[in-house]
Amino acid sequence: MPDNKTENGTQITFLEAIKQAMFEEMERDPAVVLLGEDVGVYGGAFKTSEGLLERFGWERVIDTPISESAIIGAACGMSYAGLRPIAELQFIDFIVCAFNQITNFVAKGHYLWNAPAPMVMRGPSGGFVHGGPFHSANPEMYFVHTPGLKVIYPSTPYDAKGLLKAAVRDNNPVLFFEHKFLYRRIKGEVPTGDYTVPIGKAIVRREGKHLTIISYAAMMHTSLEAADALAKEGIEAEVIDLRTLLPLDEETILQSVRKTNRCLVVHEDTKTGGIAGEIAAILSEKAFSDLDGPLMRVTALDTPVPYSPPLEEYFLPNAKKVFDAAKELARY
Amino acid sequence: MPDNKTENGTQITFLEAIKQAMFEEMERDPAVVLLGEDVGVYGGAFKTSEGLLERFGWERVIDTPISESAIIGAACGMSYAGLRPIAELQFIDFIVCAFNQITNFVAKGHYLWNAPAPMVMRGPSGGFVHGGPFHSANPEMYFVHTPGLKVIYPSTPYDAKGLLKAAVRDNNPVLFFEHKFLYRRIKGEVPTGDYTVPIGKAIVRREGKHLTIISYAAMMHTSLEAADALAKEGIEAEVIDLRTLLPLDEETILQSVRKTNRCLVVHEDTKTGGIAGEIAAILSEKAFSDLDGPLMRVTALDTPVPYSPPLEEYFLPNAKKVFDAAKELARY
Amino acid sequence: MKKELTRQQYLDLYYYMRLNRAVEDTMVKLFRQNKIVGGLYSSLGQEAISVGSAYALEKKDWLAPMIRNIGALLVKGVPPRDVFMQHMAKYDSPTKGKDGTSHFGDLENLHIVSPISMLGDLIPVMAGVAMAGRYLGQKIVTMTWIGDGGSSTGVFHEGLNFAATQKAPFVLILENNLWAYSTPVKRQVPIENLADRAKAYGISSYIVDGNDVVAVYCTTKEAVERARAGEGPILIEAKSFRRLGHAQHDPAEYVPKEMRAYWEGRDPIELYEKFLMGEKLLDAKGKKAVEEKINTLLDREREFAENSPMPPPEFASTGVYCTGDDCHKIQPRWERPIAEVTPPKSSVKAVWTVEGFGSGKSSGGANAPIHFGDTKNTIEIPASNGKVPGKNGAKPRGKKPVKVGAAGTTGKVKR
Amino acid sequence: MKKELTRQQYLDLYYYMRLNRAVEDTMVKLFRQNKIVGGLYSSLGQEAISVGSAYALEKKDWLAPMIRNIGALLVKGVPPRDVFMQHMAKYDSPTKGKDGTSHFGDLENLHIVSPISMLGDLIPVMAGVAMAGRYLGQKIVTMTWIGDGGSSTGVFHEGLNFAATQKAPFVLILENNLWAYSTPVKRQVPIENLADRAKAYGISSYIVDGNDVVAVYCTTKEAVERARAGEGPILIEAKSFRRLGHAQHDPAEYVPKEMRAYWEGRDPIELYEKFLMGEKLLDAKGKKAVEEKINTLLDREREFAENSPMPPPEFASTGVYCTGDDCHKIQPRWERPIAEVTPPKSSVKAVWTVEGFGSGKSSGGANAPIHFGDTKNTIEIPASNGKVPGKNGAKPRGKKPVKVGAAGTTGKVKR
Ligand SMILES: Cc1ncc(C[n+]2csc(CCOP(=O)(O)OP(=O)(O)O)c2C)c(N)n1
Ligand SMILES: Cc1ncc(C[n+]2csc(CCOP(=O)(O)OP(=O)(O)O)c2C)c(N)n1
Ligand SMILES: [Mg+2]
Ligand SMILES: [Mg+2]
Repeated sequence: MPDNKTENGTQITFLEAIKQAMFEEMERDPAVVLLGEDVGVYGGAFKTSEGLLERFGWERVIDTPISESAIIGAACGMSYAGLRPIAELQFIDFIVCAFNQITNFVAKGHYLWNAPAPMVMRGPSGGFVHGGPFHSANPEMYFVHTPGLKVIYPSTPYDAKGLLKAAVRDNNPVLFFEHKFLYRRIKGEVPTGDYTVPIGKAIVRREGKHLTIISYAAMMHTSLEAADALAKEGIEAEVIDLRTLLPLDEETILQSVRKTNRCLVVHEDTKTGGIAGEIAAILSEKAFSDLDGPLMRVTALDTPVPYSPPLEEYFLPNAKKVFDAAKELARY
Repeated sequence: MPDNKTENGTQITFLEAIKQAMFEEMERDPAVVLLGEDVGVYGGAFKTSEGLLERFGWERVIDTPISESAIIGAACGMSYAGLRPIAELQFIDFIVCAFNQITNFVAKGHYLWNAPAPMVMRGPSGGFVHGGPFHSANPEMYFVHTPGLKVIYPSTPYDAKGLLKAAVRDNNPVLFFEHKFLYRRIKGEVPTGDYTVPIGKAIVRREGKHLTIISYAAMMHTSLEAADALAKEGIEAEVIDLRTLLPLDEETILQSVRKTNRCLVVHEDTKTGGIAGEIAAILSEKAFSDLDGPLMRVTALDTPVPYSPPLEEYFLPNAKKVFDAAKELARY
Repeated sequence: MKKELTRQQYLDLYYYMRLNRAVEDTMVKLFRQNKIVGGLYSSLGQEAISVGSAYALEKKDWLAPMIRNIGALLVKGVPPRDVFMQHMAKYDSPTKGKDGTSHFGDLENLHIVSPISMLGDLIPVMAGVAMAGRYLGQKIVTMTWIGDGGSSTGVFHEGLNFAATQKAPFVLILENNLWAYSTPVKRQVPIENLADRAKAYGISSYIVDGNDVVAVYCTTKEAVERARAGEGPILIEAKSFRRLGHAQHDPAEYVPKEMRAYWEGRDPIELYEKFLMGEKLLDAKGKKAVEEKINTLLDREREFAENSPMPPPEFASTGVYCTGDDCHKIQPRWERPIAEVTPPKSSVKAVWTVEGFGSGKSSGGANAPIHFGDTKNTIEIPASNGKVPGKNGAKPRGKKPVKVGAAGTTGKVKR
Repeated sequence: MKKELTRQQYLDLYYYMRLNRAVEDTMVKLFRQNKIVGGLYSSLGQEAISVGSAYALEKKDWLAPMIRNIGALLVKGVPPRDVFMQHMAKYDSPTKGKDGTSHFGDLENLHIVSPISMLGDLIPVMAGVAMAGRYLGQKIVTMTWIGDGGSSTGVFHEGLNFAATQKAPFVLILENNLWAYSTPVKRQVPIENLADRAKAYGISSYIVDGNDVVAVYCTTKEAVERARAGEGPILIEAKSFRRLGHAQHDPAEYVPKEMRAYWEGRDPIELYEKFLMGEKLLDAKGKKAVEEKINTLLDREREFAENSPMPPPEFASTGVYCTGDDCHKIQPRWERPIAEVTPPKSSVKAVWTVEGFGSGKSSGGANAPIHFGDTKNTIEIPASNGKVPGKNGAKPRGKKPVKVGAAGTTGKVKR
């Protein structure tokens, strides 16, 4: 995919944005290193680290054994000595193999003994590519429910690059999910120079007044698609891209919902215990009287991710489901 | 602690209820086995399995190495061959060391390849005993957010015994959390004979009309205490004990809230991503017009569990906080 | 252990290797026709391992395959159509489209446990099946496979260690194909022979040429019988090479050419054919007959698979829980008196005795010598038992022992 | 390795062992007075391990203690008051009451990493510190401890294997005290010498009498210097015995009396005292002086600790994140030219060469021989290289080798 220069920057893919962010951060700061399975010679299962070994060498781009707990643990130890490691999970599904290290060691260190662990844990997530039950995970809520972590899930190349850079520079452990469906399908403009996108800030992707659709990652695009269709029927949806799930940007959410008085949350994650619930509670607590209709959810089914295309399609949310829910909500 | 016979049964502690459930199920069915760290000769770190080895022998009460993934994995394998293993986690905090086995292997088996895994994973959970950040966990939401599991968190000896027996007989993998603060502090009556309590059914512990307090486990008792205090001020709180968190008994919740029109959720788990959010979403979707006031939450802080008593006390919810929140809610 | 095979056994091994390869060749074609859903893994050049090891199992034994063990599934009795349909995510497949690749199982009849993608997880699971089988008196053995790369997972260690402490009748085949995705084994595992992992668990191990199907079979057969006899788990390292990339998408350019060339010259099927011909167990006609049999079979199987429908979308929402009375058909198959494991016979003294473990033996008596180790000295003392401290030097060990003793207390004092 | 110690070193070891025991004795008293929050673990009888191993480290080296390594903390420079206050959950404690027991650390000055309760997790973490130290050119060694029981965790395996592939300068002390809570080591780990776990990673190991402080020191010293010199991680098994229960609440009735009696007769402090007196390094007067010094110190430290306030409740809500500019004070301390790890000098050819790994050496050159293994033959072939298949029998290995070869293809055909 050739990169297209534009007036203010360059059109690049989501995947290229990730690669550039790592490249530029490693270039900027020798404390930044990358470790994970097949990240070196192979350049990563999705080629997000292609070229990094060539440029930064064997000490900074480390091919590891298949040992997720060791990868996360070692990254944490490196961060204690002043480095800023990026740990790659080959698929984000394998992050649960390091669950104890992340939730007990990494997440709690600063609170308990004042040990900052500036490290990024990143990997390809999400469905839509027939990866099946073990290669399509959206594990964000496990970590949103773990105090001490930051959780990022971007939807555009601009944000992916800017947020990954911000994550590397952050003094806390950050989980960074890269929706693999977006890797090569989404292109966008990024500035030529260095920039970061602040962690913890949502963004309004589309202004509207009839209802607020809150989403992130791949579902962001689905929501925008639905919003376009809704507009044709005279329903103007405001679309919010959360970008960071923890800490959650309550302000942007509340501001929008206080305007539109209706809220629909769309997530690819399964329903029960998904982030829509947390948003429902926040709205209830802080915008109860502003709501003219119920908070509604469009999410994946409460099942594992099935393999066969018709099953996966049925399992996943889509623009039609978002459209239908939004129409129903707009009637309140 | 001597057991007191009453007219219809016996007064026993929460801990005794757990022990009796395991004893009776092993007595009833030779397919039931117990495995875990120090469950045999020592009778378990909290003595919940005291006497089981003496009675059922080395083949059925298995002291394992310190290998949580192996314990869960082996239990799953045993269940495939027709057994009904009970796997003990010495403290429930260590369950995250088997997170991958549980969420990927055990939870998904029936959906994916029709393999039922009748097994119980149980252990002592919760705070209030100065166990600190690694011995006070309430990890329920990690599993409530994992399709394929059942999650039980009882508050009384009667329920603990009846639900544990039901869990052993259930054909699905069941997580069974035992709040360690209740072990020796709570006594209650259990029937003399065999009985089970249905999984997936909440119970109204106290009737009321002004608001509904939803809770479970240790917080159940806190909520009842608060309800007593509220009653003195003329506020009649209906108190619901969820007992099972997954599948959640929406019916009982909705029925109550439709009556009281106000809902307060109290959980010891940390706030963000806790089950209150899920309940908020359900109420929003299914009882929006019934709500006269916002869903409110009284929960632990969004931090690890601190060690020092004043910190832990501040971290945890208590009857005063429940009382205050309920009073505020009742004003709507 | 048998030192000789019957003619039929020799030919079975040949048939299954050919079948294994033909099934995978067919799938490559289906892949190129975009009929395969998701990735396609290959065991090209490793067929001798899957076939030779699974062939050593009895019908009642259990196995759990990994991604490169389609050969083992075929030997165990899975029809090729099931393999095709799994990879095509069809409704008639064993998982009805819920999962793909070789992720399927059959608890009731073939005794196959489905893998998940996370490497190593099957090890404690199959140890558990083995323990349950022994508990029920079934005298079964369980088997699974792990890659050189997968042997670095934590669960490999936990599972094998637990199996060893329990003397579970479990055989683990460590398929060392020199690569884990793009990373050579040398960079993942700092030992020459991966069979040495067994030393951490005090269990027996074998190293076998993974391209020699008879060697794999005979070795595994011996291991299976030793496990069945109560010797505990056994680890077999089968040395071979992954001839293609990690999956279809991977051209594997990271593999040195000389290495690939070497192994292409040692194709397990070609080598075995030469052997069979030399021993007059096979001739050109026989070979042709096998080919025709397989072609006919696979044409039919592929056709069936291709004609199978995709699952209906709503099927996605079913089956999360096992519900209803008949969702759980697995009853424990007792092959020993239940009375042995129920009170009063099951009663024991709950102490660690000085002579040994608990009462020394399982409550099941000789029937189930379940626990590790001899029952002699439990009072453990360091090697230096009774000696004056300071005389007890450390013993440097490992591959680079240094000759200096550490008996500092007997050294001179620097004054 | 030094073969002799200075008088001061001999006496230091004695002082720290005494201090270790006195600190723990004081805490038992505090526990009985209900002044300790939570459980209290004891290293009674194991002091020689903590003290002897930590004493082998230099100031710049890093360690991470487990629950029975208060001695190591004292040697590293932690004042007893910190230990007391941690256990009393006071506001002046290193964690200000957020955590208790020996769960605290000090990244900047003492280079101590705090443990968490989950056993084994420190192993990859300290491997990571070791890798970072080498990357920064610091020539540090890192150390942590693990129990016999903890050696069965998956993360032990992952961490040590990763450290070995990276040749990380890391020393792991495996404290085999024969029990893991109520379970004897024999039932958790099916090998006689836990040092054999090292064989799974191709690293060196030692077995040392854990009740002989000089042996522990000398052995560890040697290991530390070998690790520092680039030989990779080293595992030391120190054999000893847990004299008290798992924690204060546990009377440990499951321990056979004879076993306890044996070890009570081998108290490491008493044995060392006898040695020192025999060597005229200590006399009654010297002993008394040490006692008085420790008593005075601990009285003061205990008093300070008792007078420290409990933390203010609201403190619970602070510190989840590192925020503000000065929350992260750890700057990478470079002790090599940064240019070595930045382009263009860092550039390499991203291939696995036939001669070895990547370009054979790290981009840092001789300064950082970071990777495992020699750089000779990367084309790996099985032991049977080139031979006719069928002639390559499996080699039965392990502790119960069976004499039967598995060279089936050369066997007779049963007809
Ligand atoms: C726990 C875990 N981490 C990562 C992966 C991703 N992954 C799948 S296969 C593979 C390489 C496996 O190598 P090996 O075990 O040697 O098996 P082989 O592919 O050579 O048969 C990796 C890294 C995984 N499946 N599981
Ligand atoms: C992963 C994990 N599982 C269980 C426990 C509970 N636990 C704490 S200490 C202990 C026994 C440890 O034995 P060992 O490693 O031999 O150390 P020792 O107590 O003998 O020093 C157990 C089971 C734990 N801390 N971590
Ligand atoms: Mg491999
Ligand atoms: Mg121990």
